[in-house]
Amino acid sequence: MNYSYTILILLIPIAAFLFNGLLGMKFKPIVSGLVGTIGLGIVFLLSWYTAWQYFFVGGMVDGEFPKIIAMSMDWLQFTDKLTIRMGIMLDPISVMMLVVVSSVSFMVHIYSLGYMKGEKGFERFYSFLSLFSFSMLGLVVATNIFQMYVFWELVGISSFLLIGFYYQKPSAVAASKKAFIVTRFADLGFLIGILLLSFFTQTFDFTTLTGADHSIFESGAAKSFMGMSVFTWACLLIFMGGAGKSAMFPFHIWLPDAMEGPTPVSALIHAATMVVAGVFLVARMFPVFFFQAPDALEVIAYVGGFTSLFAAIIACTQYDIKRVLAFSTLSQIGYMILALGVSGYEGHEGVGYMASMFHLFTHAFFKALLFLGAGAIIHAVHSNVMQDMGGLRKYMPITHITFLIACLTISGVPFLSAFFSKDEILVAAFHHNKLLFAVEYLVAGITAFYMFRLYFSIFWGKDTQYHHTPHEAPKVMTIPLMILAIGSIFAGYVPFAKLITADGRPFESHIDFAIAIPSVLIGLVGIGLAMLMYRKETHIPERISIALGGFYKTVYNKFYIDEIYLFITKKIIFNYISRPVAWFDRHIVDGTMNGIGWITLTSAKKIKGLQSGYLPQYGMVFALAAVVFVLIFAFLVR
Amino acid sequence: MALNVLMFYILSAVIVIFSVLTITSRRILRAAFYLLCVLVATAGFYFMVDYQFMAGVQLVLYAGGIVVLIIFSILLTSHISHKFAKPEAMRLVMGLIVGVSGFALSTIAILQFAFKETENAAIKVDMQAIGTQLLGTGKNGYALPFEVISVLLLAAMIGAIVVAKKGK
Amino acid sequence: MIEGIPMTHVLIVSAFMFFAGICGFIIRRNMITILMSIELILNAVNINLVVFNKYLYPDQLQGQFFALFVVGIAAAEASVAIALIINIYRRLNSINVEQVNEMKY
Amino acid sequence: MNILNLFVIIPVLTVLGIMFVKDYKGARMTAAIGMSLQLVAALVMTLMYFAERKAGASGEFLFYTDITWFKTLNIHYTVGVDSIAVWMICLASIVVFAGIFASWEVQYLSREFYISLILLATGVFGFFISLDLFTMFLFYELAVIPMYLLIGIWGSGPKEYSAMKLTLMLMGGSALLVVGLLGLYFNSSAAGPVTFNLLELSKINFPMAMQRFFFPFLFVGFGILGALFPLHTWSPDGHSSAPTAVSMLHAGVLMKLGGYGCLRVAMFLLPEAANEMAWIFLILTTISIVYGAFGAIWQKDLKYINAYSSVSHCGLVLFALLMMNKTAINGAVLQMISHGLMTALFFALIGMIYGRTHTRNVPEMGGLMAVIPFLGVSYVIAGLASLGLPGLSGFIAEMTVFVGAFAHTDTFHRVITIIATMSIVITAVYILRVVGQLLLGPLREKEYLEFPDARWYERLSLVVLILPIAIIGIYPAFLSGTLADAIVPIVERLTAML
Repeated sequence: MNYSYTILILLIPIAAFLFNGLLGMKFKPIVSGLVGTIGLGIVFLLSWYTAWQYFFVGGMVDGEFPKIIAMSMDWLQFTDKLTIRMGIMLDPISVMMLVVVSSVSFMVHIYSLGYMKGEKGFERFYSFLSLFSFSMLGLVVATNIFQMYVFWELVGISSFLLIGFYYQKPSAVAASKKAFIVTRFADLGFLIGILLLSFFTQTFDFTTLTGADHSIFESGAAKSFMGMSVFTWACLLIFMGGAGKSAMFPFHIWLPDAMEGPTPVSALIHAATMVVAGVFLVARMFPVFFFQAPDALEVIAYVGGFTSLFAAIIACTQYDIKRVLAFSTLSQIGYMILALGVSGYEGHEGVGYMASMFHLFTHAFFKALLFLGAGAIIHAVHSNVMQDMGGLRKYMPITHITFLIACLTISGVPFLSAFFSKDEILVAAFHHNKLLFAVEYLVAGITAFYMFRLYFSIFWGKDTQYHHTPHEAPKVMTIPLMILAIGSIFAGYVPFAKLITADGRPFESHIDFAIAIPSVLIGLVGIGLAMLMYRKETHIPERISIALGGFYKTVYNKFYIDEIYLFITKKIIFNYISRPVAWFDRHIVDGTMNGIGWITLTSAKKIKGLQSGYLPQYGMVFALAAVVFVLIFAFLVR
Repeated sequence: MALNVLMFYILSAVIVIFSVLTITSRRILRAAFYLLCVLVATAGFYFMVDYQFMAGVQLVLYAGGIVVLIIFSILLTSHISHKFAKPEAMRLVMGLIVGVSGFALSTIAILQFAFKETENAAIKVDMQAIGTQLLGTGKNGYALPFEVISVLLLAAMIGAIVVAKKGK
Repeated sequence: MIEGIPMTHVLIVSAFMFFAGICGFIIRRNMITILMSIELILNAVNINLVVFNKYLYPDQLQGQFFALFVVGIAAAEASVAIALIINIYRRLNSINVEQVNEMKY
Repeated sequence: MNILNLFVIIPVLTVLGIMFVKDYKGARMTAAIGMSLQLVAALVMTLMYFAERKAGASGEFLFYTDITWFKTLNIHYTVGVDSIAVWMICLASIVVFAGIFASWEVQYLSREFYISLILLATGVFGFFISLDLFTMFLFYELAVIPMYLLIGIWGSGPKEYSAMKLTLMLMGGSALLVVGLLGLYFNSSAAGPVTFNLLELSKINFPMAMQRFFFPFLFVGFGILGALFPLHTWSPDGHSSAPTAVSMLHAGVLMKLGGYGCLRVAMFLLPEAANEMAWIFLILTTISIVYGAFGAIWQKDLKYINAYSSVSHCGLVLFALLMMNKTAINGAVLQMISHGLMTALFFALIGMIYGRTHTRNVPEMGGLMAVIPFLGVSYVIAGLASLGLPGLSGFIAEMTVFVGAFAHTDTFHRVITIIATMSIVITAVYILRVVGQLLLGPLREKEYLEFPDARWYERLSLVVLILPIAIIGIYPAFLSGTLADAIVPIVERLTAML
């Protein structure tokens, strides 16, 4: 099979980026928009074509999906063995990700034509979007872990640029900075993990690392550090990078703030694509984790489980609709991470892996839909706080319907896409660890509750008086909504177990009704509760929040994690490290240097006193010295 | 005791006593006079060793020239009756330390050192010998230093005039 | 050659004169006295030159010539020094050496 | 004629030319023409060098010329380049070229300014081409002295103090160097004529006691110029007071003399001592790296921030050199080039921003991106290069260094490597802080609206610096793959006795 055209998937966005970035301001804004959108449209078609070709034309070789290196070039040689190659690798998950990224990105490109219309810096927005698409696509097709790191960083910087798109708004600047630094810190772990792993295995290539030949791990397997083997360390550190990008606890703090960016950006980066990079990373390295560092996998499962519960609880208390969605994203990614953590490798054992990818796939559609819907609402209401909304169903029917579909999907209503993927995750968790299963089961209920709290508050609830009547979004915005809604409904019917599995071999999966029915029920309970409390304006929520008192406040303030971070960075690092270092440098180190200068000057001042200008004194010193020298050299030293 | 030996010790005594007086006298004109005495005694000493020309120069230049110059300048810059304050104790002590220790050292050195005379016969020192050698250009001729000294003297003379000239 | 007078005695006398000069140079503050001390020092040196010539190398005249030149230089020195002293006196109305320390540092 | 001589002749001719022009316009034109020629010569030389290598030239140094200069002491004018020197010369010519355009507006004593600047450049070029230690030292001094005048006369702030401090500290380094160089010289031959020739010296195995004694002199002597902790304090003061072009040249090129000297002289000639004492200097450089980065966080003055950042980045250069394997030294050279370009870019930008706002105090500025987008974007690019964004040169250099440093298996090297990697996060913190405060956010002053964006010469200067940063970042192989011929002999000598 010839896949060499896939290089276009990367070249088109970067070309669009360069065009818009360097020449964008020379043309009318719409030119940049069209260049970006059309470029991404081509990428979108190519990606789907690749997927079709990969899965259905190429198909399986020896009963498993092969890893195809479509192209590869040496980029930077470190040592004889360690070379970064830039290339394109096609395997089930990268092809699946290509489809997800290009589809969502294409939708967002179209949507933004309407959403960003008339904004200052329209061409800048499109150039950044193209840069992001390039980086994200490069990330998913990476042939080796270092290429992934390269694009990982590029994705980070695109995210930084897009969050800070409204750069004159201090909160946006702060949020972008926070996002970048937090992920950067996590990436430090990633980098060290790569260094460790590559040093012991002497390779960066995924094909080698995840291949069947485990002999490359032998040199490091016996080594341990602080009670854990080097590969456990390496995997944990690599996961740290993934946790940073995927905003897992405790690196989650940047994601809610990242909502300062334009809403399409939130949809693209902070819901559907970039934040799942961590999941993708773990999935990509899954054999390494599974065979070399099962302990790390266990940690991953717990981190995922905890984050999903934690974020879901916070989501119930937030009022900013984008923040609710952000916490919901966290919670859903927690699901995916957990699914990977509890997964096995072969056959039906690997259901967690499959479910994770499946959920990633479906999540991309419904979460992008939710965000774009939220964008349409914000566009209409000019606010993103729930209290300013209510009764919008009358004004924005399309948005309403699509939003409702997305809410139903995320709540796990049967026969919508997330029902299937979530069910698989619960199955995997159930077989692995009952505690984690219980947590996830609970989270499913909470998810349904807060999503419908959001839905009812926006579209039902009180009839808010608006300054000017909200209107339905233009076609260019509603069409992507509708397309995504269709995706949300039907994405669940893709036979994932046949296509994307941990060991590349398909297996049979069935819906386990023993788990599916209770999970649907708890979802319905959540929806019902939300309906009860928020469909009409009631005082129940207020009363509950008062009844919960301190707990509510803690949750509302996101468990004060941000404040703890702020304390550590602002107070400890700035005041207790940086400032003393600066002081030390100015006063001790430089002081020593100045001190040497000072000593020289002062002693010179003292010595110059000898040059008193009194002739007799000179004479005396001279004579005395002569006498002393004679005494010494003529008499004492013989 | 031979007369010339006695004469030498008298001259020595004069030199020693008047040197001390020169530097201790608190009246400056007297100091100049004591200096004159020292110089004259030195001249006597030259006579004793049969260097008449040297002694003459000493008398004319030193006693006659320099001391007179000094006395003129004293008269120009000081009151005759002016009496100096006693020198400060510190300086006195320092001066004495230097002087006494230096003198002691020199004396010890002089007494310890074995001086060796030349074997060659002495020559007669007369004006003619001095004159030919001083202006000679051959071996042992001093014409060049002599000329240099004369230039130096000229320069000193002009310099002195320029320096001492009343400013504008 | 002076019979009966050891050379060392002459040298001791000249040494005494020399250090008396140095003493004076240190102790006194009047510039003219200092000048006189210098004359003493030079004179002591002259005696030495002459004596060495007479006692050790009577076959030559070098010592004497050196002494002669020293006298010449002393004259030049004295004339310049006195010119300076007079000039200083005119400017500062004093010939106290302690007030003439503009050249310090 | 040997093409390398051009690198000394062109600047000298330029200086002569500037002497005969009458106003600042003529002076800057002459300087610009001269340095453009220099840049062309550097590129031609690079091409020639690699053409010869390709044709199979196998000498350690190409374009080798040896002219006896002072016979009795056996001092020669010996020139020759290997690939490190070639790239260093390219770096220097780019930075000097950009520097001339960045200081296009200097009108006060402009002829003298350009003359000093080009003299400084002469020293730098001479240093990189010399193979005779005496000549090398001579050029080194030639590079340091004009710095005093440039900072003292055309500087800002407490310029006399800074100039004095910088010169004295660098002179202190020179003093150590003289001791070290003479040590090499007098130990170079037991019987025959002693020599300063680097090639001949490199064939000698010095006795251990001698190496132990002289290595610190040489390493610290060059290390001062490479901002080795705790002898780096000339850097913040010096840079902050220096005029734009001088900061560029100093941080961009002159500080590289330190790293280059450490490698070429100290470590190459005294390999056993280098191996033995590496740990001491590794600790110091690790401190430099982290400490410089932390120091930068607290600073308010743009130039101070950058100066501390330079301390951190140059610490990484020395750190990598001391790791003493092929990858790490490769990384060190990359880092020198990368840091040279991006710090020159930084200082050029700071100069341009200062020229508009008349302050370098970060809290007093804000929102500049909206009014001077060209400068703003360039600043962001410089910042991103500095914090190691893939696609720009900083990433390539840092990653090569880290991979190389990680090849040591013992705990000591591991730990300091991990500490050193932490600097990339801290770098991100201070870079983003500055970018956030300076460029982003609401416009702080009304008068900013009148600021003109970059003029043509400013754009030229910036583009000349940004282009290589991006090219190295996107296609590093052309650079990192060519260094082997220079590095292999050094590494072999360093590891021969292990």
